[in-house]
Amino acid sequence: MISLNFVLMLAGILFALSVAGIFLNRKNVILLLMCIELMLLAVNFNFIAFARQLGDLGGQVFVFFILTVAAAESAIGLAILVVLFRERKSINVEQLDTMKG
Amino acid sequence: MEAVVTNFGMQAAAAEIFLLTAICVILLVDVFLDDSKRWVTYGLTMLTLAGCAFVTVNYAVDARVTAFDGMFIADPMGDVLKLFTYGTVAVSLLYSREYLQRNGLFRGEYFILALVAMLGVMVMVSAGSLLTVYLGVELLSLSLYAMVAFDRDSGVAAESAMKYFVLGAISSGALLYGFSMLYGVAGTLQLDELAVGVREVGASNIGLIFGLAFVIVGIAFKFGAVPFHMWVPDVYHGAPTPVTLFIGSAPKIASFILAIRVLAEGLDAMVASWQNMLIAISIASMIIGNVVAIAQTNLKRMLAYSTISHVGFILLGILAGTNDGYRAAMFYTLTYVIMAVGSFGMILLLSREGFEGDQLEDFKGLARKSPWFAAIMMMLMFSTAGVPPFVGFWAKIAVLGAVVNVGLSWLAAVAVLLSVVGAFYYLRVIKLMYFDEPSDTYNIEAGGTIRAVLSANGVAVLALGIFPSVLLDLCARVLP
Amino acid sequence: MISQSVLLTIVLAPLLAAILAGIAGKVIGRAGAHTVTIAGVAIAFGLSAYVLKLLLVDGAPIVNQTVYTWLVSDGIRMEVGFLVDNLSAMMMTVVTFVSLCVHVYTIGYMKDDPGYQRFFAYISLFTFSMLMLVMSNNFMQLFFGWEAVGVVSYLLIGFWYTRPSAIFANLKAFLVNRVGDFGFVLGIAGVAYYTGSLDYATVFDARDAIVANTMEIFPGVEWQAITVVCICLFVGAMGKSAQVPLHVWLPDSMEGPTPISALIHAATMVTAGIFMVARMSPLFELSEMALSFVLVIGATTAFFMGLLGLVNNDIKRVVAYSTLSQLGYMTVALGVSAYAGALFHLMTHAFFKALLFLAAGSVIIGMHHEQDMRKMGGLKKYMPITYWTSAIGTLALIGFPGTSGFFSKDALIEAVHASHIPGATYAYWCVFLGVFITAFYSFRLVFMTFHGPERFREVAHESHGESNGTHLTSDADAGHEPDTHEDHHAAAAHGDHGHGHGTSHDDHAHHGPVEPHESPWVVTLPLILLAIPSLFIGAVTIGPMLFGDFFNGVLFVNEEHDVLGHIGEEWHGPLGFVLHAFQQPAIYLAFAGWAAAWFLYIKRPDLPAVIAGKFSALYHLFAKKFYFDEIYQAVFARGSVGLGTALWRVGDVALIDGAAVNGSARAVGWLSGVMRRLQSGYLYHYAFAMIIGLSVLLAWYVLR
Amino acid sequence: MSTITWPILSVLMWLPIAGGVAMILLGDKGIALGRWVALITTAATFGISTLLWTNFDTTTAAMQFVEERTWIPLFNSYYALGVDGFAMPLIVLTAFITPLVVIAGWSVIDKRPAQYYAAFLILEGLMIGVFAALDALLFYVLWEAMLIPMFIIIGIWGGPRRVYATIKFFLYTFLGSVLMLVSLIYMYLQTCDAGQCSYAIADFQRLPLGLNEQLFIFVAFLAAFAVKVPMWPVHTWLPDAHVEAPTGGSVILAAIMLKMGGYGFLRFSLPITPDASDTLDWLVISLSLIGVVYIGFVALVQQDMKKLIAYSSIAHMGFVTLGSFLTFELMRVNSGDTTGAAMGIDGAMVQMISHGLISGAMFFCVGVLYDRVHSREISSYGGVVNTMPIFAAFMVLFGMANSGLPATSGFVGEFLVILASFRADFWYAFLAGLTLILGAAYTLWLVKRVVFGPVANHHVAELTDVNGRELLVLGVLAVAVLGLGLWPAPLLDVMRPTVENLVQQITVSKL
Amino acid sequence: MSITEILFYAFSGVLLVSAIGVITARNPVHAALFLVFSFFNSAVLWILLEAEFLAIVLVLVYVGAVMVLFLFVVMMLDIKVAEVREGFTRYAPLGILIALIVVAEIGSVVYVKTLGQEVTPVTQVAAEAGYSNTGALGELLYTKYLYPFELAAVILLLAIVAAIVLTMRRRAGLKQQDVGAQVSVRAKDRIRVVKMPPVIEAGEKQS
Repeated sequence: MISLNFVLMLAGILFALSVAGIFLNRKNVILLLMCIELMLLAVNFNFIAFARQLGDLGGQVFVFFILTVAAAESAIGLAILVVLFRERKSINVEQLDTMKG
Repeated sequence: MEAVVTNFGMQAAAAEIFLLTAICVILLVDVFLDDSKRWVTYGLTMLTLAGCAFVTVNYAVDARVTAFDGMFIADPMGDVLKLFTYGTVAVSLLYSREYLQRNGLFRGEYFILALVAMLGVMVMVSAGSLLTVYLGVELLSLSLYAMVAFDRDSGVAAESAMKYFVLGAISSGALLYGFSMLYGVAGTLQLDELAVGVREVGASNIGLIFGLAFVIVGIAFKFGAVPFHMWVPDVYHGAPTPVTLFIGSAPKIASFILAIRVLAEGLDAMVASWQNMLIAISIASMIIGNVVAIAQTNLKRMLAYSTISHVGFILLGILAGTNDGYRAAMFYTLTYVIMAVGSFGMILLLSREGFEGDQLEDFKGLARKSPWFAAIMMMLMFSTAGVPPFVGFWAKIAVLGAVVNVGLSWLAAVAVLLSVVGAFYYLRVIKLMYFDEPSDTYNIEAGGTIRAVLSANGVAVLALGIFPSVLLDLCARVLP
Repeated sequence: MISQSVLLTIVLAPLLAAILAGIAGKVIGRAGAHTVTIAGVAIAFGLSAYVLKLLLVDGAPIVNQTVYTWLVSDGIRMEVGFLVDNLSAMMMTVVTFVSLCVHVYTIGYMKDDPGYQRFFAYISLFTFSMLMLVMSNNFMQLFFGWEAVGVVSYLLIGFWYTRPSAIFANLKAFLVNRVGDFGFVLGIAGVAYYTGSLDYATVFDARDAIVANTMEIFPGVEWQAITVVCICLFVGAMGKSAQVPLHVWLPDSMEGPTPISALIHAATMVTAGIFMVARMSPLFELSEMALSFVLVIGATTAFFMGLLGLVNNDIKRVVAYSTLSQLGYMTVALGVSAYAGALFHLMTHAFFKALLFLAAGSVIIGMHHEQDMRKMGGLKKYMPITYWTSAIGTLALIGFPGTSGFFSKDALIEAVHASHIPGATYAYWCVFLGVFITAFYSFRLVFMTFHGPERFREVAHESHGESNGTHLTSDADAGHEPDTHEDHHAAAAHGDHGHGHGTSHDDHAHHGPVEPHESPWVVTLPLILLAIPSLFIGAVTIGPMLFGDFFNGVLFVNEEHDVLGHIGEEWHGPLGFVLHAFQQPAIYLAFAGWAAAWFLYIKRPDLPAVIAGKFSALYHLFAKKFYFDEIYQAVFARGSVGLGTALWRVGDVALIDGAAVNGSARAVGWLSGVMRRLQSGYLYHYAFAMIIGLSVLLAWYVLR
Repeated sequence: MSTITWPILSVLMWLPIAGGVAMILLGDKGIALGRWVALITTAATFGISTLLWTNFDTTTAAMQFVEERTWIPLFNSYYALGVDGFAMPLIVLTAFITPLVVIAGWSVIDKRPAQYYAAFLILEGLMIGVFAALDALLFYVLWEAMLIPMFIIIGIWGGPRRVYATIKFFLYTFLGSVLMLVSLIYMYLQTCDAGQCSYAIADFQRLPLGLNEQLFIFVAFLAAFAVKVPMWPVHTWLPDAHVEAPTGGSVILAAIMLKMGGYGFLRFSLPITPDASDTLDWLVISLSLIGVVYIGFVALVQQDMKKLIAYSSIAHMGFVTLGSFLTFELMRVNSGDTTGAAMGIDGAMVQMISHGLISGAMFFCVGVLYDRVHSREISSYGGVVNTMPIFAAFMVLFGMANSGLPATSGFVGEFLVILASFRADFWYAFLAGLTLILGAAYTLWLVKRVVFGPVANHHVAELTDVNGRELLVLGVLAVAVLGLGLWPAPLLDVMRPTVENLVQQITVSKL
Repeated sequence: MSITEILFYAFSGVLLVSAIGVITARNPVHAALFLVFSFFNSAVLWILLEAEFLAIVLVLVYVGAVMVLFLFVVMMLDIKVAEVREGFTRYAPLGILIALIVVAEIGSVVYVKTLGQEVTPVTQVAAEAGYSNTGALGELLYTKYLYPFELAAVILLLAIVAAIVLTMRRRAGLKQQDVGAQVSVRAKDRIRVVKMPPVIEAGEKQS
């Protein structure tokens, strides 16, 4: 039997990894988007594990919606990325600093 | 397994359904319009808002009604907030029209995005389940991301959109993570069942508190509270002014309802936990917001920090954890929205071809050029600073009362002291308008609509300040 | 019966005249101004005399009545009212009489002054104030009159407001007086505290309540409340009556026109302190300590201030120091509980000192506003009336037997001699030696002014800058450099003489040789009028006032302090008193002083310079007036300004405003600058902040 | 009882505000008419305010002319107005001073005159409202709202450092009063616990409060009122604000706004927190005495006329706070006997009214000079009497009044307070009495340097004496100053029941 | 330890490794591929967790659509790979620290302070025969979750609108085909016959 705690831990590590990824990545915005996908994946793990734990499909439904939204989100994110690239000819995170203070 | 459709109760969601239909219609109509006929879209949007208001009023409920198997809640508070949202969106679009036309942003999609964002707000207002909360949040957020980047020729807009997007996604992730924990521990997504579940499990359950912390991060981010506020200045600054205006107004209502629905309704048993968390966040927000605003030279950016500090105040009301507090926070939110709409409206009023009007310097000597609008801006600034007899004061006193009532007088004291720090930069705006000489000779070019609406907006700040009961009683009635 | 309307008329007639002359001065013109004010004062004098007559001859009852209630606070009723008994009636008469003389005199003295109407308004106002003071039946009104005379004095000293020395002097006078008033107010507050009233009658009835109390002003030291109250009250008297160490304003007050020197700074206002202490005799009698204090202060003033008259060359200042000294005499009398003696001397002094001042003024007119005695001499033949009247005044002042001054002063010395309260011996020697000094400087004045060579013809321009009235003779000047501070304002005063005089400016602007002349009748008439009482009033009134029942029921003297009663046992009428005086040493001292003055200033005019050279340290001490002005200037004036500057610059500007107020503003600004840097613009910093925030929330709330 | 059946206080409060709004609508183009509107409005206000005095019932401490309307039901806050012996004289004073300010600015203000008058008129209404408010929330709203017109007045029509001064003024006073808001809210909630939620000041006064609560509330009030009065060491906004404000602004500031602090002590601090006042009276008294002495010395060395008068205001207001807080020390020293307490409070009140007249007059005097020479430096003047004799007479008169000369109003309050403080402690009276010397020193030294002496420069030589308008203002003030000095009894009579009632109130412990 | 568990741990390990790969990859393309790999692993794990439908959706929708979109954008945007990793190592310790802190916090909640839940599931969802995860989800989606389902549709619509409005540009000077115009064109609109007299220049002859 797969223990709930193990799945939660797995999701937790995934979450931590995505967080670290967001912080570590200082060059490429697109990698940030990927880290966000990773984060959502971690959340999905949680939901699925809990759904199984509770014997309730609500969690799985939620994951279904997360996947849907994540897809839409990626689309918009990438669209913004494209706009940004057109304007700046770069998607370097370190160059996104024209506004500060 | 047979599906039994029991409780759809669609008429509770009549406004949402109407709006969605209207969005589709506008989307279709807009495709067949060329640029010179774009006012049709604009007009339809306004009609839609009016229609929404009509439908909402028509289907207004006296007490809490659930629909869609508990996914949807209609209650008087929701109705009021929705009506307010329509009004806010309408006013902000009225303010924005000239700017949008001037800058080539007057396109159908702008209105579609705005309406979808509004739909998001409405969904959140009526959310009965963590799932609908989430979908509402995303509807709103995704629209806003797109709106921020709407001016495709602006590098700063794209940059701020990117920041907003990435940070927003992280916060959504955190929110979801929190939801997943709540779901896992309490075993349900329904907010009303969640409240019951939390009581069964016990409010001190570590899993719940763990999830709560993530939820708080998500809520704080949507509010723009410290330390999850970093997007606020950059987005306010970088976005086209109409979008800033939009972000600065209606979504605040959404943030408020998010906190109310999730914390006050779903997690009411855990008030002790989230109260502590919110106290820290609230104080930090008031400090950062008020202090850093002083150093700003860009009015949009300054107002962004001002927003952060006001969020601290709204959170004060929420963290009180009493109906008094929620009512105060609601009142605060609504008044803040009125003031924010007016303040950003002033920037739009000043803007003209090739001139954004968002630098503080641009307000120099306004009292000479236009005594009336300088007076309006002065009232808005004093109101925002919380000086009586303007409505901002009553917002402040309401939340302070709520906080003192739960034995947190020290917090109230801290809050008022910080509000004095904040008064400084509002005064600076007034100083620029009244005590300095104009640096150019341009006059205000804005058209009659914006002048009229903005005047009404300013007068409302004063009128509501003298007769605050109008709004206070409304809040009291829907949040007894 | 004395009706209230009479009393009100006495008070209000000068006031209305003053208002009329002051506000409508332009309209009614010069003649109108002096007419109306003289009329006002004349009415006051006439009615005062009438009142005095009613009291003395017709035996009218003492009046103690309220005019109106000023205010009622916390049960204490403060009223404006009149207490007219023999004492106040005597004072009223003296004041209005001298005032009337001065009014008339002023017509001549101020003839050419552009501020003519203003001057009359002031002196009429002064008369009103002084009447309010003496007629008061309560402390509040007393203080009102007290301050009002101070203000008029202020206005009059600074009458020639363009002269820097004058406006310096009037400020100084007011401030020094205020120091006294400060004590006075504390005294009144004490009275109100212990008796719950400010009404004389009630207070005196309740005086036992004060005696019963002690107060601890400094921790651990219990003082008798009555002593504290009396000393506080007396501090007020010290200010007004120019007792050491609050005497410094009086010589400077000579910057004012001479008529007011006569009226205010000799005859009336300065005696207010004496009057007040006498009025308070029921209180003072209860504290021997306070009386000793009064005695010592008075004695010191009497002797040491007289010394200063020896070396001064300004005719008015010599008289001023003489006034100081005489005030000291009166104070000494108060100190030995010879209140009647003090009042008696007050009265006689009022006449002869007013006379001396007016005579000096007459000389000044005759000398075309020259005040330096070194530039006078031999005026006797030019100004006979002035000479003879001032000779009478001088004789009265030194106590020449038979003159009014003789009676008052001799009685006073006797009284001191008879007293046994602590300090009496010191006081006796002071007043005793003071007789010699008085005689010496008085005749020095007479000789330098009216006798000897006519020095005004030889005056040269170079002495201009040094003719500041602080040197014994002009020869002595060569030996030492002029003192810069004192010279500064005195010289400036001198140089500015002409300004205030407007039209007469050209007459004497160059201080060239002048031709003295006798003054007009408006000037000499008052001299004569004053000379009469100076000669005779003492002999007439000594009986009832000192040894009779004139002051019965007004003054209170404890049995063991009753020195006058002691002397009165040997009283055999004025003649007997004169004869008795020749058995006493004092009178011989007076003659010795006269003789010494004659020797030094008529016989051997070269000697003073030699003596000054021999005793140069002492001479300087006198010339510098014991350095009081310098010390006060350094300690109080500069000290206050220094303290004020320090408090302002350091306290307000640097600490409160700089550090606390602007400092916190700056701190917030700095913080703002620092914190805005957190908003670095970098996405990963933003994300980092969020993550940190999340971690902290988790750590704080989850892991604890 | 009062015979007036119409809402006189509302009229007094709203008439000037309506006038102010009318001025704004008239604008600078209609200023010729506008000036008369302003004058007539303020004069009418004063006229009506005298009805308050004549119809005032001097036998009761109860509120009179009471009006009450529901305002904010949610907070149980009422639009409640009423006056007692404290408020009424201050309202009359306010109504008295404002027309003079209008007259004084008649032809002097050429920059945006309509707004200038509007600001003053609105300010007047608000100030009257503050004194008349019976509801703490209404009081607070008006109290804060008052800052706005004053902020504008100093900021627009002020001197060269006006921006610094006005922002300092605003933030200082704002900072002081926000804590008061918290304590008002706190007390409101306490009344809720007691059964009936209320913001009525009277209910606050009846509220039983523990010592610690009282201490916190007291400190919060102290912060608000001490800044306003102002007391050392939170006084530094005042010199700056005064120096930079236009003449009218200085006058209103000194004459009326400062009184709000003193009024606040009497209306709030003492009756609401008697035990805390008892515990902390040493603080207030020490600060007052420091204020009197310290500020006296500081005033001595000022080079700027307005600054000097501003500092003198601080010193004089020290008497107000001293007099107000003597009660407790008196009770302690005289073992429960409160004799003298009423006198201290009487003195404080009289001092407020009198200082309103005198400092107003002094600032008018400076304004008269400033309008001609455009300098406030003492050193720019000298020998003004030579060219402006009538003015000089007034200046000397007011200078004397400022230094507390008997027969002027300046004497009455100081005298009463000194008398009362002697009962408490010799040294209180001693230090307070020093003002006799210091007050005279700085005022008369100012007079000496400005008014007397030879003509100092060509500016002074070219001065012209006061015109009819200025003469009117100064004359009216002089009459008031002398009148109050010669016969203060009516004023004392008006407030006696109120004072006695207050003493009774504060001597009963709430614990 | 059952086969399920072994499989689970194995795939979990691989998942973590590939996740680490995502955040450390030098090349965005590699990162994307690592992400795809993570998704595949996740799908397997989800099947083990009895969420078959979601596992399939993950592969189909995510890997099939979203990740392709990612790759597409990565390719399109032409990013220099070299600079991507600059500064990475500098911040690595901090990043690892953060990650460890978060992991520690999560771990402490999950393991040290147990969640207060039974470690084993209460009920087995797939207990009955004929149970279809897809079917069950479907039923829920169209009944109970109808409202969210509609909202999800709106979100997708929104994404379409937003993506189009942001990226579709009509550039100035962009030449577009107008079919109608092409069809309706006539010869005389295109060709004009001009008669020109011959001109012979002098220089030409000589050469």
